[in-house]
Amino acid sequence: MIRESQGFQPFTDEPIRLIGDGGEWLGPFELDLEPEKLKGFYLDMLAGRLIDDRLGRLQRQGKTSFVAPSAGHEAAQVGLAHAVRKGHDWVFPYYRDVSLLLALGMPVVEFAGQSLGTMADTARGRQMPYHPGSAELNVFTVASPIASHVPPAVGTALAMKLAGRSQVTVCSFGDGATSEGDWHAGVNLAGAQGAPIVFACQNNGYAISVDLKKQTGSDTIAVKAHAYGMPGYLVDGMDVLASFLVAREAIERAREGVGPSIVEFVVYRYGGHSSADDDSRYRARQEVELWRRRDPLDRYRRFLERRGLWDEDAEQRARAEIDAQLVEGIRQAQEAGTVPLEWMFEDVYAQMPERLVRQREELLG
Amino acid sequence: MIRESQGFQPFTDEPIRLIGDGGEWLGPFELDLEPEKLKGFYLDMLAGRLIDDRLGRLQRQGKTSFVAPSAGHEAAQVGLAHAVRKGHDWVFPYYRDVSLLLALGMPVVEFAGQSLGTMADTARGRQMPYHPGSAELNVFTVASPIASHVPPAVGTALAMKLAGRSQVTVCSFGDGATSEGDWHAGVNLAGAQGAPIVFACQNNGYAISVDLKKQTGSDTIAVKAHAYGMPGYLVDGMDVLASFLVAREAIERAREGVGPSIVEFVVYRYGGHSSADDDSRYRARQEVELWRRRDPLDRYRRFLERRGLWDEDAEQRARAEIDAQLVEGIRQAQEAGTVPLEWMFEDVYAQMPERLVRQREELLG
Amino acid sequence: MTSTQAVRERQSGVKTMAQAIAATLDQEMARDDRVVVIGEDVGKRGGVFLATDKLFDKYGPDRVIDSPLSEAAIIGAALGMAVYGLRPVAEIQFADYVFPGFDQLVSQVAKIRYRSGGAFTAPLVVRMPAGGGVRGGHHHSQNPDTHFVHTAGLKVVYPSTPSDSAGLLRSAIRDEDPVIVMEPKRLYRSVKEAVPEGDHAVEIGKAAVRREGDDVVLVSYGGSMAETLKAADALTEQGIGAHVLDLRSLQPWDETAVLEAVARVGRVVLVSESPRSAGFMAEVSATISEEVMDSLLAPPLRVTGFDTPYPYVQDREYLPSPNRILKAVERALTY
Amino acid sequence: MTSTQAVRERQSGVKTMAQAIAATLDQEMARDDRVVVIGEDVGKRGGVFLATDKLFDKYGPDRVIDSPLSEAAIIGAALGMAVYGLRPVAEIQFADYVFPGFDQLVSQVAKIRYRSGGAFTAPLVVRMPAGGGVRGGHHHSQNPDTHFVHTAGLKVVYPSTPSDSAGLLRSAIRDEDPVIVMEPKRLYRSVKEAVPEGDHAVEIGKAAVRREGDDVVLVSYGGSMAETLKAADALTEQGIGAHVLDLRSLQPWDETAVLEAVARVGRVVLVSESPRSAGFMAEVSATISEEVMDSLLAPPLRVTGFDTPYPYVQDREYLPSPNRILKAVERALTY
Ligand SMILES: Cc1ncc(C[n+]2csc(CCOP(=O)(O)OP(=O)(O)O)c2C)c(N)n1
Ligand SMILES: Cc1ncc(C[n+]2csc(CCOP(=O)(O)OP(=O)(O)O)c2C)c(N)n1
Ligand SMILES: [Mg+2]
Ligand SMILES: [Mg+2]
Repeated sequence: MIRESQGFQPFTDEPIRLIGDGGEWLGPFELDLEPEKLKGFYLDMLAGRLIDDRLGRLQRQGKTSFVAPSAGHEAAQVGLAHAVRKGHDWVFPYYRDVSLLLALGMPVVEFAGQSLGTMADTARGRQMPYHPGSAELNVFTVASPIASHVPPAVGTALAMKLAGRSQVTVCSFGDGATSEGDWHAGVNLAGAQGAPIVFACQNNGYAISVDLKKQTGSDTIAVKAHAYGMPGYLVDGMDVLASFLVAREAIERAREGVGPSIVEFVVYRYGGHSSADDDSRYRARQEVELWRRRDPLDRYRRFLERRGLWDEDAEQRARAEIDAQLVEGIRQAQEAGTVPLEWMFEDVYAQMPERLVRQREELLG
Repeated sequence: MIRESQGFQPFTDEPIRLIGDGGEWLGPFELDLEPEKLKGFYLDMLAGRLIDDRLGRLQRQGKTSFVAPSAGHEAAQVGLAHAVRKGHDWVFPYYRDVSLLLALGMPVVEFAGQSLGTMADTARGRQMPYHPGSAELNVFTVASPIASHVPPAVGTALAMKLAGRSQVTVCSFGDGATSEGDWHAGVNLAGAQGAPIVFACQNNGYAISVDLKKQTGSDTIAVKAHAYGMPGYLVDGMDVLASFLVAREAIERAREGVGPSIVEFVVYRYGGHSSADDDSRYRARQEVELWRRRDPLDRYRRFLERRGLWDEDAEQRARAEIDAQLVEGIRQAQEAGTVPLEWMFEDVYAQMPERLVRQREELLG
Repeated sequence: MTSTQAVRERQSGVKTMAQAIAATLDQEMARDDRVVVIGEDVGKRGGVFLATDKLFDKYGPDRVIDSPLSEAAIIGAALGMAVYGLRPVAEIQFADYVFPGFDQLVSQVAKIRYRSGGAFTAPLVVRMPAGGGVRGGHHHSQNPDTHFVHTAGLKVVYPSTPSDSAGLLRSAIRDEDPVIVMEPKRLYRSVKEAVPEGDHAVEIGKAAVRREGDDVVLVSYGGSMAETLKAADALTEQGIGAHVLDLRSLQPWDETAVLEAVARVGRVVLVSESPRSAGFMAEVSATISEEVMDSLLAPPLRVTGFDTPYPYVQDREYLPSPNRILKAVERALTY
Repeated sequence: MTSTQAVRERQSGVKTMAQAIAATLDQEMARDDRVVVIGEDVGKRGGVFLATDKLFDKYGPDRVIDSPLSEAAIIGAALGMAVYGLRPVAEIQFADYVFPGFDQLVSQVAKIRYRSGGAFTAPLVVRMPAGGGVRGGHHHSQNPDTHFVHTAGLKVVYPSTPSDSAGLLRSAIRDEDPVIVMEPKRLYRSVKEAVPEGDHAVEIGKAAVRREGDDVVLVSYGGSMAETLKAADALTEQGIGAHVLDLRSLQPWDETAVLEAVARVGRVVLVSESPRSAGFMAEVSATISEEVMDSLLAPPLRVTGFDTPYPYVQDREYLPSPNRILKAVERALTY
């Protein structure tokens, strides 16, 4: 299946997997990564897992209106984040990408500020929670309409061809997104133009309640790459090393001008679709439990432990440290103060038109 | 490649072909069709070829506003028409399907009436030429927006599953259509639901001036079927027998409940995209000439001649007879009279709303 | 609520709007097996607002179709089913998400009767929760009603009460033309009332008089009816009589009811949470001028959503508030 | 035309609208290498109306991008390029085909500045031939301007002359916000005029006075300007002075010019080929009532396209004709 790093096969029947259940290395090649890097993956996954808890609490207290948990998706998101050249490449995330965004370097205070809609939100309180963006990090601001970010993502990749700065765009979405017309329109354009982009699908088997069988007739998302003349990689998205290495290969392939590709990360979401969902209506508890056994953090912790890079002590310290950072970031976000009412009328256009000046007057005057 | 009738392989590298350049039978099985049926294919192709000439003349005389020639596409369209159970199955054509529609049994006077917008148009003069439909034949009225008929076609197929009358829907479109989001949305729904439908693509290598390489990254349209978990058949669409037999197999497969499929007919359009096009801007004359050598009528005529079913005499008679029918149908359509002005306001709703009554008054009163 | 109270309410037909919708769908599906439901999560999940609750268990996957995540597929497939002879009721999860299916609505659904000369028709319903006030930000709060009203071939209704939701939905399902049913999501669960049982239908195109009065006419619909009625009640306390019309249907809308009231009273305030610019209330205003200008004692005044994308933090402030309505009334009265 | 005449016209800058557009694109692409063109058949074919003629040869396939057949891809990719820092000019082959890309416009293009708090912006142009009178039936004749005007975040211009087409396109390309440029396709080749060379730009939001007069104000734009001017000329012959405004921009539109003229003259007829119901002219009418009702001697009257899908056989009769405009003027004058 796998020849070597830089030689993963597309369209495999089984997801590419590099860490076994017991944490053993399965790769047919030597892993060539620094211990700090290896530990970094774990720390980033832990941050993703813990921030959901923290924001979930705020949501239940009525302090924020919505949470889209990424528990179960952390390995895919963190692997992907580490494969990106941060601040150089562009990333088009979707609402479930909190682990991705933190791992890309988005400060907690910014993410939390966006969710809380306080002055700590660089987007000025304009959107519901879990919809951040960052001009600094080249992270396109999340939009709710599923797959609507796919054609714009391809647009940045076309622009990169002109700019010639060896950049790549990564576009992230769920399995359900692949049914939208906009998804197809974007991926097809990328294929026709050979745009430097990687389409990263977190396939958690559900779009809210709709399972993959009702979503599409194909067995995998990766196989859809055939339709666009590009490779489609199928990866165990609960294996952070497989996620990272395959994503890196796909991204570097795009950077070298070889062309775009689809990477499917097979994952599972442990929680409901969002804080508004009741998943007991459509899936059995046993199914959730089964997937939890493949937990990306547990498995990867075993991997680190086998290599002597981790132990219970490190775990306790890391958790405490990360949680403290989260608490502090959230505190800063909460204390940043309220977004003023009149901001409602700004940023519709570069210059506020007369009509909006009058409407502002109507409300405030 | 081909096992037997009822056993064509999807995803072949080369188009399925059953008639050689010299008219020789290439199939690995015995052809089991009546001579009358075999001649019928030819007559239908001839009608398609000749009506374009006749309507083209009217267009140049300013009597109709638009023609979308099907010369080069006749074998695919006629093969497809004969594979359909006429008036039982549903057909969703596109504007280039004149040969398909005549072969399905649409009277010339109706087709010409639609193009001329006279009282002979069963649709009451509502659309530009080459946009007919027929409730009687279960032929959905053509709409200009490319691929917008694909989701509705799938809707009829879903309804058929409920109705249980062993019907099938055939949805016809060009290569360019496959890039639209609506195309994807429709085909994906069919795949997910196992709807009894066949997606029939006439791939003539161009969408107006845009060639297939700029249209999509895939080498064929058939291969896109992978994305939907259905078979994709690649057929020589200038070979009427291959077109008929593969289409029939795909349709019967759907009828039996096995599932939907894509059939790609490789064709070429000899003329411009439409009467409004100047194709010399984007393709070389030599290319057109090269494709003309594979002419579906010439090749099939040689096939019939080899079997002693056709000769120059038959040819002359058939041409004269068909042309006389066309001339007569067109004459009837022309003489049917003008559509009244006030019909502009009808058929917007089942009952004309007050507002439209007043607007009619405004114009006529 | 205690469970005895819940049982009593269910028996007497007291329902929230979401319950009234689910019950009407159930009744229509039981009555006519051509009625089918299609949309995202309408199956086991019962819809994210439970407007299709329990239908899947009762009618199965062929009549309650969980579609892939594509509004074009949902609306387009509904059209095909309607053309074939069924009576599909499509659900768009949020009105904001109708846009990927907008081409299907505008190019296919709205025009099929016209372009086929009546050979094919589209007796279908597209339901969609719409409007703000739920802290959903601009992609869970929009009110695209004007786009539909401006599209010849579509009918549009926008109820504001559980009973009207049931009655208009029933009329929509039985209508021969495509009907967009907009549902004010912020009222889905906040109001309960007794919903008439049986064949209760509300005629499309007929407004309801919610308050009688001679000093000013208030015209509104959908979610903004709540604020409009609050404003009317505040006016009553000041001794000002507001004649309040709930349009209920936007295409066709009840010109007669509006023009008669305005001709009689001479002052009118038009309330809608859709963005102002070229929004539906501009049509009502223009029609009033054209038809009864001479009776006007003040110009028709609009209180609407603002010409911004729907905000998040200012979720409530975007909406026409009783206060903004009262200011407009004052302007109309003192003009 | 003789070839010497053709040469003379080219030298003097006399151009059809289509030529003026192609020339402006050429000049802007030469001036600023961030300007790129994307659309169906814009490459070798030069666009089906030749509005991108010769650009492909001059600027190559990376700056003149023949897209696949998908308006969502075109508009969405243009947005991505704009966000990245380019200045894309997208072409939609016919305005009727904007709908498959409508979600990209409404959900992404119009809102990116707002939802990102200004972090990302969309300085892009979407050009589209629009309107009827070309015997194209309802999918080659529609005028979806109102949908754009109603979408906060978009600007909309709709020129009626070759010079304005050039000048507004140039302003649109240089604007920091997304601008929809609607082009009246029935005038693409029918009118020629000298188009100013160089940096000729027309300010977005400013109307042009096409005729001066004191008896009635005629407000129109785009394709209907031709019929409006014919009506005005017929009125002149009858000794009636029409003040004719060509709006040129619909979002923002020149309220000042309209309100001043209407306040002065007291009678106004609004001419647009868009469907009447909740169409753009309803907004103009409502604004006139709100702002200058006391100056009105007659209600603002609308002459518009009808509330039907665009017909085929009655291609010309659908459009506001000089005759229909004159009837409305008469009603306004004798009110
Ligand atoms: C265009 C559009 N339609 C519907 C929705 C409502 N919706 C929000 S999330 C979601 C499911 C998405 O599933 P998937 O893409 O698999 O991502 P996941 O949530 O599973 O990570 C739906 C239907 C939406 N946001 N946008
Ligand atoms: C949605 C939409 N966009 C653009 C057009 C304009 N247009 C008409 S035909 C055509 C090309 C279609 O090509 P293809 O699908 O390959 O069919 P062919 O004409 O080659 O048979 C285009 C772009 C359209 N009709 N609809
Ligand atoms: Mg999912
Ligand atoms: Mg083609």
